[in-house]
Formats: sequence, C-alpha cells, structure tokens
Amino acid sequence: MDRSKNSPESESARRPWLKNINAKIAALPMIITALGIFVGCSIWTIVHSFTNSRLLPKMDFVGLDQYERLWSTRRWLVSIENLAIYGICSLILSLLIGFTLATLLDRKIRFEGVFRSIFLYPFALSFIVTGLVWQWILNPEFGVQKIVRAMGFENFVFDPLYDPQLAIYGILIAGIWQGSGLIMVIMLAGLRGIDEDIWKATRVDGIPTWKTYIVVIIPMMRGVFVTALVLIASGIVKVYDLVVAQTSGGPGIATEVPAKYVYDKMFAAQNLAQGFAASTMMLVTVAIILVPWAYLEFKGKKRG
Amino acid sequence: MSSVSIRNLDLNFESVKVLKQLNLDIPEGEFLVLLGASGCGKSTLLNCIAGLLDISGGQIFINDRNVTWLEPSERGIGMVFQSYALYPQMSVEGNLSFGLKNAKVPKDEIAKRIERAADILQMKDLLKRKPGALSGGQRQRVAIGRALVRDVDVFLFDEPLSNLDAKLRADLRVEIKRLHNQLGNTMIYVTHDQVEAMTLADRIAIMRGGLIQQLGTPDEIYNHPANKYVADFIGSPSMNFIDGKLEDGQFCFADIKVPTDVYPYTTDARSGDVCLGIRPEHVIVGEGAEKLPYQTELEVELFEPMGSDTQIWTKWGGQSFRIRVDGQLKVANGDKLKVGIKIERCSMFDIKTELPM
Amino acid sequence: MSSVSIRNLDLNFESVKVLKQLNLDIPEGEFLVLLGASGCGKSTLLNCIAGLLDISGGQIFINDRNVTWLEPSERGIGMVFQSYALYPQMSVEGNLSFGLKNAKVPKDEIAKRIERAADILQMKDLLKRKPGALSGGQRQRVAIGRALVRDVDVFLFDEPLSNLDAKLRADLRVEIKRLHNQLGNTMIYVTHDQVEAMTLADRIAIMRGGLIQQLGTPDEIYNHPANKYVADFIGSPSMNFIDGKLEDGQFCFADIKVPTDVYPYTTDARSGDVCLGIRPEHVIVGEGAEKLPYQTELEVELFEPMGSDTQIWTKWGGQSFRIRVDGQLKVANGDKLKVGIKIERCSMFDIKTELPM
Amino acid sequence: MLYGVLIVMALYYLLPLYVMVVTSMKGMPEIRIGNVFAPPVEITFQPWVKAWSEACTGINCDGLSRGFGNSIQILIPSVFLSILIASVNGYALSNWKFKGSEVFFTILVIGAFIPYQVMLYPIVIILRELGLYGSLWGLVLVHSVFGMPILTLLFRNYFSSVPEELFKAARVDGAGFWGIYFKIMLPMALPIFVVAIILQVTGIWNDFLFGVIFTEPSLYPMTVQLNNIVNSVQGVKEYNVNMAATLLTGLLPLVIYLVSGKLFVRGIAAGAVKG
Amino acid sequence: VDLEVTHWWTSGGEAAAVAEFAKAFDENTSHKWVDGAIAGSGGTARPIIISRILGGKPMGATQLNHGRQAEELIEEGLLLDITDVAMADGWKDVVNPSSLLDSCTLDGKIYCVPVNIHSWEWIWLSHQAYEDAGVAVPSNWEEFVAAAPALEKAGKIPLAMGQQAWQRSGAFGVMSIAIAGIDAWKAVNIDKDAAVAAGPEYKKVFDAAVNARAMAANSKVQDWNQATNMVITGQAGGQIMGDWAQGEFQVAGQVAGEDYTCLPGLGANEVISTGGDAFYFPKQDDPEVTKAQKELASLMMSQAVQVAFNLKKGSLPVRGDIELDTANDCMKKGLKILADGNVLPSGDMLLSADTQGQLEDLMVEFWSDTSYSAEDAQKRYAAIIGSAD
Ligand SMILES: Nc1ncnc2c1ncn2[C@@H]1O[C@H](COP(=O)(O)OP(=O)(O)OP(=O)(O)O)[C@@H](O)[C@H]1O
Ligand SMILES: Nc1ncnc2c1ncn2[C@@H]1O[C@H](COP(=O)(O)OP(=O)(O)OP(=O)(O)O)[C@@H](O)[C@H]1O
Ligand SMILES: [Mg+2]
Ligand SMILES: [Mg+2]
Repeated sequence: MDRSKNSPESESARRPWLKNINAKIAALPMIITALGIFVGCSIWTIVHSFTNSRLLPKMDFVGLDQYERLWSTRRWLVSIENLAIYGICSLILSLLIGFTLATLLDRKIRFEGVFRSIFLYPFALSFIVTGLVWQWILNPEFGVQKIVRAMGFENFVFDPLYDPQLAIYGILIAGIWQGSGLIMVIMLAGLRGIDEDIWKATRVDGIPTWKTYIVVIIPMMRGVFVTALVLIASGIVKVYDLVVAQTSGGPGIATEVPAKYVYDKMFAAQNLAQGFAASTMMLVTVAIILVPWAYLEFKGKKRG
Repeated sequence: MSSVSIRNLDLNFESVKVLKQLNLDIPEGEFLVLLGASGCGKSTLLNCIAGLLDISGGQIFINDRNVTWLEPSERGIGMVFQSYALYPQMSVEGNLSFGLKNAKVPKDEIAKRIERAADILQMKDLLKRKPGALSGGQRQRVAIGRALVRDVDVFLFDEPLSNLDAKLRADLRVEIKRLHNQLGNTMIYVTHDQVEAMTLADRIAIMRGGLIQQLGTPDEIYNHPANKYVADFIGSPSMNFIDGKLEDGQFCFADIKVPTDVYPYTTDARSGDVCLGIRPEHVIVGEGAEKLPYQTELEVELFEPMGSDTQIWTKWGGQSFRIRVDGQLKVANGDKLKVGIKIERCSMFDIKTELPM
Repeated sequence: MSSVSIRNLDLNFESVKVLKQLNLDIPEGEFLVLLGASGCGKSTLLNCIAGLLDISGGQIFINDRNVTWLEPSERGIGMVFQSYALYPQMSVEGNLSFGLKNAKVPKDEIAKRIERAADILQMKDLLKRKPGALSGGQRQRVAIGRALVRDVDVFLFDEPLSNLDAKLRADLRVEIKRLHNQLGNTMIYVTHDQVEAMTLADRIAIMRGGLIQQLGTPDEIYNHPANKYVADFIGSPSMNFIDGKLEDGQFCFADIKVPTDVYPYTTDARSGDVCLGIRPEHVIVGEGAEKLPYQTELEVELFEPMGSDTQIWTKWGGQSFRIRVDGQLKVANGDKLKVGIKIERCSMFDIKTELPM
Repeated sequence: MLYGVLIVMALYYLLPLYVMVVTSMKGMPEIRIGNVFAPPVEITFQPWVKAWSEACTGINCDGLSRGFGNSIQILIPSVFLSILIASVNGYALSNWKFKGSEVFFTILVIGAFIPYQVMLYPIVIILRELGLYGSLWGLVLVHSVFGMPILTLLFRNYFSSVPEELFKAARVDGAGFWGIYFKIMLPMALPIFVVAIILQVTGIWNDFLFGVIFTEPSLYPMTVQLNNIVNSVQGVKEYNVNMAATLLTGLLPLVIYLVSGKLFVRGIAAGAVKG
Repeated sequence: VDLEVTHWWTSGGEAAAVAEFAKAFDENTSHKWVDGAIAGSGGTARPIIISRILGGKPMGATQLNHGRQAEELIEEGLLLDITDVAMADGWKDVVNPSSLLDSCTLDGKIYCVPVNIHSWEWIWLSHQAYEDAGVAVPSNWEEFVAAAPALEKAGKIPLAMGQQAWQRSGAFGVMSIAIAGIDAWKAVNIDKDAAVAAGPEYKKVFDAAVNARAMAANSKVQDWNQATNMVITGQAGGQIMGDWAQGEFQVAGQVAGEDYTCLPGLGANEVISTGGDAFYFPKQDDPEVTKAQKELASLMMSQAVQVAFNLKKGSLPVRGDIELDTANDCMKKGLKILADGNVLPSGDMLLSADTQGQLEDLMVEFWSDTSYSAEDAQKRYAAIIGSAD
C-alpha cells in the first residue's frame, strides 16, 4: 500500500529544479534589461553624479558639489517649474480631451473611423515635426495672429511662443495635439468595455448622461486611466524634442525643461556630472512618485 | 385596468425585424414571465417597455398612460439586470440612493425608502459595503433594491438569476416570489429557464422569433401547450415525442399500435402523420401501471439517479423514450420494466403544422 | 488496483491553505464526482491531479506511477474545461490533433484516432470548422474529443457543463454518462451542480473548505449523509431542518412532539439539542399520509408549480418547511394540507457537532 | 451639436496637416509674403522633389531618398525583435510567473520614465563591450530595450485576458513554453500585435538620436537627413522643402495608422483596459 | 581608404566649403572622403562624435571647436598626435595668429588642424533703416545708442537679436571688449579675475547691455540669420554678429559701405578674436587609416585648400602667407586687423564649455527678462567667472 517507499520512481518525488526553465530563459532579456540597463545605468548615473566628470565619465569624486550647483541654478529651477506646469496641464488636458473625444466617438456616430483617424494621426508624427509646425502656426509674423489681424482685429495679440509667461503653454498646445489622440483611443477602448447594462441602469435611474460619465463610468475605467497615465507621464518626464523643435527653451529660459537641462549640460556644456546630478534628481522624483504606486499596482495583484 | 399594455409593437434593428406586431396586456399586480430560447427577443421586448430602445412602430401604455416616447426614468418602471449592473464604486447605499438623489427626493425620504428596501431584502448590514465585497446573491438583492426604492409600478427583470449557482437561484427565486406577494406590483420577468418561469409566473408568455407563441398560466402551458414547440420547451425532463401515424383512432409506429380513444381530440382530422407527446411522469412504472389502458415493457438503457427520483432512458419502438421513477426504485442497465402510459394526459401534434390535434 | 491515488496532498496559495492533507483513492474505471460549493477547492484538486498546479506537499499516483512532478502531458490524463478552452484559431481537427502532434504520434495514427473520436462523439461533419462556428454543445463535445484522442487513462472534467443552458446540459450529461459506459475509463468530474453529481457519479466526494466531507455512492450520500452539511447540500429541493430537542425518544420543538422510535439511532445519546432533517419528498400529502406514523396539518404559504410537481412552502411549528406534491394537485395559498412524515427516512443531527446521531 | 463639437475638434487636429501640405506646395516667395493658411496660388511640387532627392546633407545632395533604405533596414529588424522580446516577456509574465517576475516587471515599467539621454554613454560602453557598437544589431538592441517597458505592459495585460484554461489545456496537450507561445498565444494576439507594431513603427521610424549615436553614417536613418534639412542653422530656411520633407518622412507611419485604425482600437481595448 | 569625416556644416555655403576639402582629398590622395554631416549645432553633433569615439568605432576625422573641448579626449589618448605632420609642413611658421596652433597643442604635441578664423566682434548696420529714421549711420556704439530713439519713432527695431543662447552670449562678449576695454576683458577671460568682473568696467558693460536689451525688445526672431534679414530689409538698425553674417548680405546682393556698414569691435576697440574651427583625428588601429588621417591633416593646411575653403566659407584663412584678392570690404578690414596683430584669443579657447554654458544660461535669461537688473546679472557673472576652471 505504501507505494512511496517501494516505488522505483520515488526519486522523482523531489521537485525538479529544471521546472519552468524555459520560462526563466525566455524572461532573461527582460531581467537583463531591467537589472543591467535600467538599474545598472541608473546606478552608474547616480555614482557619476558625485564626480566632476566633464566630457568623459571619470571617477573623480567631489561629493555633493554638483547638487549644490544644480539647486543654485536658476535654469534648473525654472525647468522644474516648467515641467510641473507642463506636466499637470498636459496630464489633465490630455485626459480631459482624450476622454471627451472618446465619449463623443462612443455615441454611435457616423464616420467614426474618419474622426478617429483625424484625432489619432498626429501621434504618427515625430515631436520634431510637431514642434516645427506649431512653432509656425503660433508665429505672430505669419501664423494665427497675422490671420486674425488681417481680418480686421488690428490689435489682436497671440504670440505665446514669444511671451515668457505663455511660452510653455504654446508648447502645451502642440504636445496635446500630438498625444491626445492615443489617449482618446485608449479611452474609447475602455468605454467599449463598459457593460451595456450599466448604461441602461442609469437611464432607468434617470441620471443625465454627463453625470453618468463622471460619477459612474470614469470610476469604472480605472485600469484604462492607469495605462493612459503611464503613457502620458512617461512622455512628460522625457519631454525634450518638442521643446527643442519649437522654442529651443526660449524665449530666454521660459520653456526650459529638465530633460533639456540634462542634455545640454552633458553634451553642449560638457559637464557630464552636472547632467547626471540633474537626471538623478529626476530619477529620484520619479521613483518617489512611482515606486509605491507600482508596488501596489503590480506587485500585489493576482492574475485575472 | 391593465398595468402594461402593448399595441402592435414593431422593433427593427436596421433591417432585421426582431419584434413583429406584438400585442400584450398585463393586468395590475400580475407576475408575467417572458420565456423563450436565447435570441427570441425577450430582452428586446423588455427594453422596449423600459424605454431603453426606440421602437419602430406601435404604442406602449403603462397604467393607461401612453409612455411610448417617455424617458425610461419617467415611465414608473424599475429594472433588474442579469449582470446586476451595480455601480461598482458606490456603496450599496449609494447604489440605492443614486437615482433618488438625482430625482431630488428629500434626504429623509431617501433614508426612509432605503430602510424599507433594506428591511424587505434583509440587507441592512450590507449598506456600507461596495458591490465588489458582496456575493452574487447579495448583489442581486441590491439590484432589486435599486428598483424597489424608486417606488415604481412595474418591475422589469432581465434574467436576474442566470449568473447565480443553482442553489442560490432556487433561494432567490422564492424570495422574488415572496416579494411579489408582499408588494403586489406588476412584474415582468425574462428568463430562459423554465423552472423559474413555472414557479414564478402568474402567466407565462412563450416567445419564439419575436412572436408570442402562447400566453397562459403555467398550468395551461404545461398541460395544454399551444403547439409542439411549447410542449417541447416546457417540462424538465422534457416531453418524449414519438413520430407515427394516426390510423383508425390508433397511433401507429414501428409495429406498435396505441389506442387513442381516450385522447380528447380538438380537431376532426382522424388520420395523418402525427407526433405523440408523452411527458416522462405520465409513464407509470410498477404497481400503478396495471391500471392504465396501455401497457408495454421497456428495457433500461441508462439511468440517472437524482436522489428523490431517477430518470430512465429507454427505447420504445426504436425511438428514444424517457421515463421518471421514484428514487427509491433500484434499477440496473438492461432491466425490463413494465410501464403503463396515461394516454389521456398525452398531447398529439400534427407533424406539419405542429399544432395540437 | 487504483487508477488515481492521492496521498496527503497539501496545496497552499502563498499563505492560504486550500487543500489540507487530502487523501483519495479512485479505482480504475470509476466515475468520481467532486462536488462542493464554490471556492471549496474542487478545481484546485483537479488541477493538482493534472499537474497544472505545483503542490506544496504530498504525492500523486496515476496507475501506480508517481506523477507528482511530471508534466501534465506525461501523466496520462485528459482534461475538459468549463469554458471549453478550444484553440480558437485551429479547426476542430486541429484542436483534436494538437496534443498528438506534440507527442509526435504518426500521421496515420492521428487520423485514425480522430476518426474514432469523431465517431464516438458524432461530430464527423464538424471537423473542418473553427470553434467560433460551433454551438455550445458542439464545442463541449470537441473539448471532450480532445481528451478522447489522447487515449488517456484518466479523464478530468472541470464543470464541463456549467456554461450551457439547462436543456443542453441535460442532454450532454447523458452523453457523458454513455461515454463512460462505453469507454470504461476513470473519470474525475468537478461540479457544483448536485443533479449532475447524482446522475453521473459512481461515487461522489463532497468537498468543503479543502477537505473531503464524505466519499460514497450517490445513494449513500443521499440517504446517509455523513453530516448536516452534506445533508443540506444534497437534494433539490433541499432538506428541511427543524431545530429542537431530543427528550425521552421524542423530538420536541415549539409545542410539538414527534416520536422517533422508528429512527435508527447510531449513538446512544438519547437527549440533547438536535436538528431533524426531513427531505421534502418524505412528507406525504393526501391519501398516503394516513398510513404514516406521524401526521399533522400545515398551511400553504407559497407554492411553486413546476409542471410535473409543485413545491409548497409552509411553516411547521414556526419553522420554515418545504414539501413536494404532485403537479396535478391544485393548491392555493392558505390551503390546509394534511401531511404525514416518514420519520424512518429522516436524518437527525447533533446541533453542535453536526454529525448524525 | 455632437457633430459640431467633433468637427471643430477635427479642424484643430487637421489644421497643422493642412498647413504642412499647403506650405509644401508653395514657392519660397509666396511663403515670405503670404500667411501660413493661405492656399498656394501656384501649386508646385518642386519642394517635394527637392526634399526627396535633391536636398543636401553636407556634401551629399540626394535628399531623403538616401536614408529611406536605411530606415527600412533599421525598422524591420527593430520592430520584429522588440515585439518578439516584449511579447515573450508579456507571455511569461502572465502565464509563467516565477519568483520575482513581478519585481522585474515593476522595474521595467519604472524604466519607461527614465530620460534616455542619461543612458547614452553607459549604453555606448555596454555595446562596445558586446562588440555591437556601430552595427545595425546594436541599434536594433537599443530599440528593443527602450521599447520593452510599454510593450511588455501591453502584452502582459493582453495575455492576462486570455482565459487561463486555454493555457492549461495546451499544457495538458503537451505543449511546452514555446509551443504554447507560438501555436496558441501568437495566433490569438493579432490585435495587440497591431498595436505594438504601430507604436514601434512610429517610435523607431521617427527616432533620430539612437539612429545617429549607435550607428555609422552608412546606416543613418532618414530622420538624419530630415534633421539636416530642417535644422540647418545657417542659410535661408526653405520652409516648403522642410514641410515636404517632414511629410515624406511621416508618410509611412501615417499610412500604417490609417490602414489599421480599427484593429488599433481593438488591440488597445484588449491590451490597455485591464490595468 | 574611406575616411569618414563628421562635421556640422550643412548650410549652403558651409557645405560648399566642405566640398572643397572633399574634392582636394579625393583628388590629391588615393583615399576617399566619406561625408558624415550632422545638422544642428555642436550640441547635437557632439554626443554623436563622442559616442563614436567612446564606442570604439571612431570616424577618421571630426570637426570640434578647438580649445579646451578636446582636452579630455587627448588625455584619454583617444586622439591622434599629428605633431609630425605639423613639423614637416612647418605650421609653426605659417599659422597666424600663432594662438590658433597653441590651442591645438597639449604638452607640446599637436592634435588638431585649425582650418579658419571666425571673429565675433562686428556690428552690422542698415543704411536704409537710418535713412528712414532721418539720422546718420552711426560709426560707433555711442552713436548707435544715441540714434536708437529716432529709429524707434520710425517704427524700427534699433537692435536685431535672435533668441539663441550663443547669439546673446556672443553679443555680450563683443560689448565687453568694446566697452570694458581689452585689459579688463583679458583679466576676466584669461585670468578669470572675479574682482574685475564685478568691478566698474564691467558695470558699464552691463548697463550698456540693459540698454541694448531695451533696444532689442521687439526683435522676435529665433535664428540669427532671420535677425540679419531684419537689418538687410531695413526693419532693424543693426545687429551684433560674427563675420559669417556678411554671407547673408552678399546673398541679398548688398554692398558693404553702400547698403550696410560693418564696424569691427563696435567701432570702439578695433580688435577681433580669433576663434575658428578645427579638425581632430581620433586614433585608429589601422595604420593605413592613420596614414590617410595625416595626409588629410596636411592637406587641410595647404595653401590652395585654405584659399578655396575660406572663400566659400566666408572666413579668414589661418595662414599668414595668403593674399585674398577676392575678399570684400569687411573681410579686408578683418584681414588688416589680423595683420596688425590686434587679436584676442576666442572664448572657446579660454573658457571651458561648462563655463560658457553657464554664461549662456545667464545671458539668455538676462536678455529675455527685463526685470533682471544689471547688478544681479553682474553679480552672477562674477560668480561664474570666479568658479571657472
Ligand atoms: N443592438 C442590436 N443590433 C442588432 N441586432 C440585435 C441587437 N440586439 C439584439 N439583436 C438581435 O435581436 C434578437 C433578439 O435579441 P434579444 O437580446 O432580445 O434576445 P433574448 O431573447 O433576450 O436572448 P437571450 O436569452 O440570449 O438574452 C437576436 O437575434 C439578436 O441577435
Ligand atoms: N491563483 C490563486 N491564488 C490564490 N488563491 C486562489 C487561487 N486560485 C484559487 N484560489 C483560492 O482557492 C480556493 C479554491 O479555489 P477553487 O478554484 O479550487 O474553487 P472551486 O471549488 O473550483 O470553486 P468554483 O466552483 O467556483 O470553481 C478559493 O478560495 C480561491 O479563492
Ligand atoms: Mg436577453
Ligand atoms: Mg472551479
């Protein structure tokens, strides 16, 4: 009866370590990327931010000098402020516009495909192109301002890219133009996933459509918003090309952003360590915001 | 006075006619069940009554008010959905009060109504929970509560129990029935489960392809099906159908002849291709069998003990035939059983028209 | 010789113990049904047998071979899932042959086996279709066929019928039973539907919270439940439980006293808090009632006509009490019924231990 | 009302495209005097011809055509490899969880937020050590790495929505890790592949920095020429040529978007909705 | 061998100039010039160049601003020592000013070929603008400042100025030479004397800069050549810009002295700085390539190539032994100053890229923010100079 003892195969009663070896092998690229590239490079960057590397990375430690200088640099402070403005506005507006467009498209309209393509196509274009076109449209000499003036409003002023107070919003216009289409598609997909019965229930309850969206539908689309947020936020942190193409940070330093500071310090000013210090600050910020969130979002969650 | 009446209702989805010139009158306080196979248009009809679908033609009256073009919330109806359709981010209380708040019902009135609903549905201690933290049955109760608090005249249910497991389904079925007895509202209930239909309904409307095949009490429908489809659809285990010929007052198939004198013909056609429908419980095994006018012997092919009774699969004249016996009767494959058939309780249908003879 | 045996099986999901020191022996050719409420660990146990879950402790033998750490495909099992789990992009034929191709079975052998399976399951003309073009029942048949072609020793079914509607479910149930008769393989079948369990099983294992509560034939389980949980779980409509006291060989509750001399006590405890379990069909109404040792009169509170029979809800001594009568018996709310109770067929449980007395 | 809003929004989105197209068909004199929105008085395709085959990059005056082949050559293997890796990752993450797999995934997602300028030098050094620096494959690898976070997220979500039972059935049928991936999962993942392809084609096609940093001039993608045409600091800006060039460069992703719009939404629905 | 050469000369005139190098290289040697042009400024090109060198797949030759930028690469031993070529060709004797060669030299070894001289210290004035305003064309900075209100009244912008950082920082540099004087300038830029930077001479510069800022307030163009265009069309009075600006005037068909005036050193201190471009040669393993690199180096310095290149580029040759007959008025002025030896080293050579970057940041801010006072700016300026390395 006690087969486990006299069974010829009782050695197989141990758990073979090779189990799922393929899965682990297949995950190697991911592991290497995660550890080798993302973690490795981040550590490398952080370490070098304590040096005074100039053109080439060197292990020549100078303590916190780079950070002291960083935080006493106006341009850096302005960059951060700009990123905050741009980030918050872009986040809110992208979600808002993306969601609004999606709800409009979701109302079983005709030519949905056409509209969808129109809203989405800017995403196919690079930031360089986006920046260039919008720089142009917003140019007071031959853009919107000129048109409106030509229509008789001689005193009309619309030159966001040349007004330090407004310039960052000029960039925002272009950024949103480029990115909101993707958000719209994501939202649309989310809306399509909502149970039809919920809509019926709210109609029976007599809830106005707009209220249904705000009170019922949006809270149900949490997953969609998370994905959208990851996409938008990762784009915001990295915003660089758009600024370079549109204003090169100007007028003055009105539209400087951290990524540009990093890039300029590393490559134009040949002060790698300063760039590293700046990017370390960015990393730290991202980590502070993201790690707890990511932990909750991905770690604890079970399949299904 | 009829609570809901539907006149010549047409409904098309683009070019597909889903409901065709449908008429239906539901007296106040009646529990009407719409029963039919999947896709026959039950939900569509219900949605039309609720005002969730724009109808293509006809009129709908609720409490003698023409509501054909009113908004769902103005029709005095409450609706319960198969997927519950609870608002997941609101607590039970929020779910119940959402519609009321929106209708600007005063706070204390809301509280009163919620309390009453919670009382009736026994979910006082659930009020603060979110739907995600409720079991299937509890969610269903909240969904019913949502209709309840709105103090409506007519309740609409769209397969409210089909997502639940059998035991819970049976329990909630009884609860709904109790609720109906207690409230006395008109209720229209969609299902494709005949047990639900039989047990709940005052009247059942059997639908097929957008048409109502038969409208009647469960008893009428069970015992006097309007056609073969209804006969087949109702009853579990379902009716046995034996194809044969009617010749000289005898039902003949294979080399078997069954005298049908006791069958109450409704038409004069005394011969032709017919189909004899025999419910399993009208086949008697053992003692009682001898008293019946027609007897035969059948061999057990397969049996399904179900506790209180056992189903037995046999062949009668080469055609598959199912009977039901008491669960205490021990049978084995290959056993020969002496059976008697209550011919007077059978149904006979014309094979072509599928109408009863 | 036992086909599947499980020794001290432990399974934890992280810190939650889902299966606890479970032992089970299944003789060759047996049809074993795992029955239990949702979440009791049925699927988990089946997945452990199939090798789809890595167990935390214990051993599993299939045909006397220790398969504890073998891959699912090497265990000689075939599995059928609730959602069919057909490969949507492959034709039926592709679905059937996928496993064989993986196992490098020669082409002509594959063709032969598919033909045989198609024969058995009557789906010859479906072979070229994609699963999307099949009805629910047909899909289920393909899913079974997929296990069939692999010529396995043990078939595992995880609620294979719960996605189907009632009528189809009944039909396929019979088909599976036939298949078992024909093939004679060992089959392990998970369900939470007791009708399925009763009709299909050679033996039933009733599970609860990761433990097997009772393992026995349907008859044993129905008539001799090992505890109150099992008694409650099995039977539809389910058993009535009346709480009371056992005093001097009489079961007392409210001001009612039921003599229990005919009840076959298994312990000597002749008094204490007990609970009397009475199946609805052991309550006889009408003629037969008079012959029974205990009789009383009950009032109809609610009735559910189900065609062939009618369920009646009453109160007996203040406690809710359900009985079943023939469908032909006409009742109305408020009717008083004379009933007799077959005390010798009842079960009695200790209220604390829930074990039978 | 509904359509009104939609049409107004559509105009906002179409305006820049209109400007680009219109400008690209004007002559330089017309551009100097007119406004950007005026339609061309005299339509000319000279700027397009120039952008495609005559514009100069340093001393090579063969326009964008020079980089087109390179872009394709970079695009195909990069898209292929990055999607292959990401889809396998997503598959492993949703069906073959192992200890720590979620941790790696979390790191990966956070990696999406790192500005990639920071990683230029370390990656140069890594590639040098691997002996891949300056080669096509080095660049392909870089694209795969930077595409990995978002794509893996999408694939993981998608594969999680595939019923687990299907996966179990395949295991019982004796298919292994790769067997299930290739024979079961891949054929079912068309929508999400469309999404991945679109995202990657856009990203890689529009990339300038990696293309120029990790390869040699013989492999420079089209965007290098575009950058040269658009970003020439000195000399007169030929806006019409710039616009023609940007339109030409953006054509491929644009076409892909228009062709696959429906699938894109479906794929997003499958990959993004479950968080 | 195929020798790849990277540079960021992509505009018409620049590309034509590069083509001269390529032609000479292809014709006079057995090697082939592979062009690796990257548009944009050094900021775009530099990481590419450095990456290539770091990545072990360097190009054959590359443009870099000479001066301190390449020091570290040399220290790392990544660049080729071409002292032997320089000795053989006698560069020491022909390169004028000799500071150009000094900035290619580290520890007595030569690592780069200077190819041209660019000077920043010019102001370009539009005759038409002053005519329209009814004032005489100024001949120095004071007059320029004095004429500004008249221009403004006529609806013109007194001073044209683009938005790019280097333009603003450059213009300030020019003003500081002209206003603070050469000694003060040297003290600040060569000796990094923060006290002088904070001192009264520089205060004058900053005051003047505040003035200039006001004059340029309405100049909303981005690129320098757009600003130049404003001078050409008479919309603006003048522009402080390097000698490359005259290419624009030439293209527009304007004649120096008739349509526009150029004043070196803002008409105050007629000196020019001697910045310029240089080529470096990353070390390679293949001796064949090394040979080709050296041949290219030698070729770039040769008389014929210098003439051909600089005529196209609009810059001054680095050799003192060349006569440029075809040069125009302004170019000749420059050549004369050069010959007189009134030269200063350029900022590139004196200040590290990092310091320049900081100065650019400061200037960008200062020029665009009218609330940024001269005092604050000077304080910051002195701080940067004080911490310069
Ligand atoms: N929005 C729609 N557009 C087109 N056809 C539809 C739509 N909704 C339902 N139908 C069709 O109308 C018919 C009736 O559908 P309905 O949902 O009323 O069936 P049902 O009886 O409720 O079925 P079930 O039991 O499956 O819920 C079906 O054939 C269905 O395909
Ligand atoms: N992957 C998992 N991680 C953690 N807990 C799990 C997991 N899978 C199942 N469980 C838990 O294990 C218990 C048993 O689950 P199992 O799926 O075996 O139940 P079941 O009896 O098959 O129920 P059902 O009838 O609903 O299919 C449940 O409490 C469930 O919550
Ligand atoms: Mg329905
Ligand atoms: Mg289960």
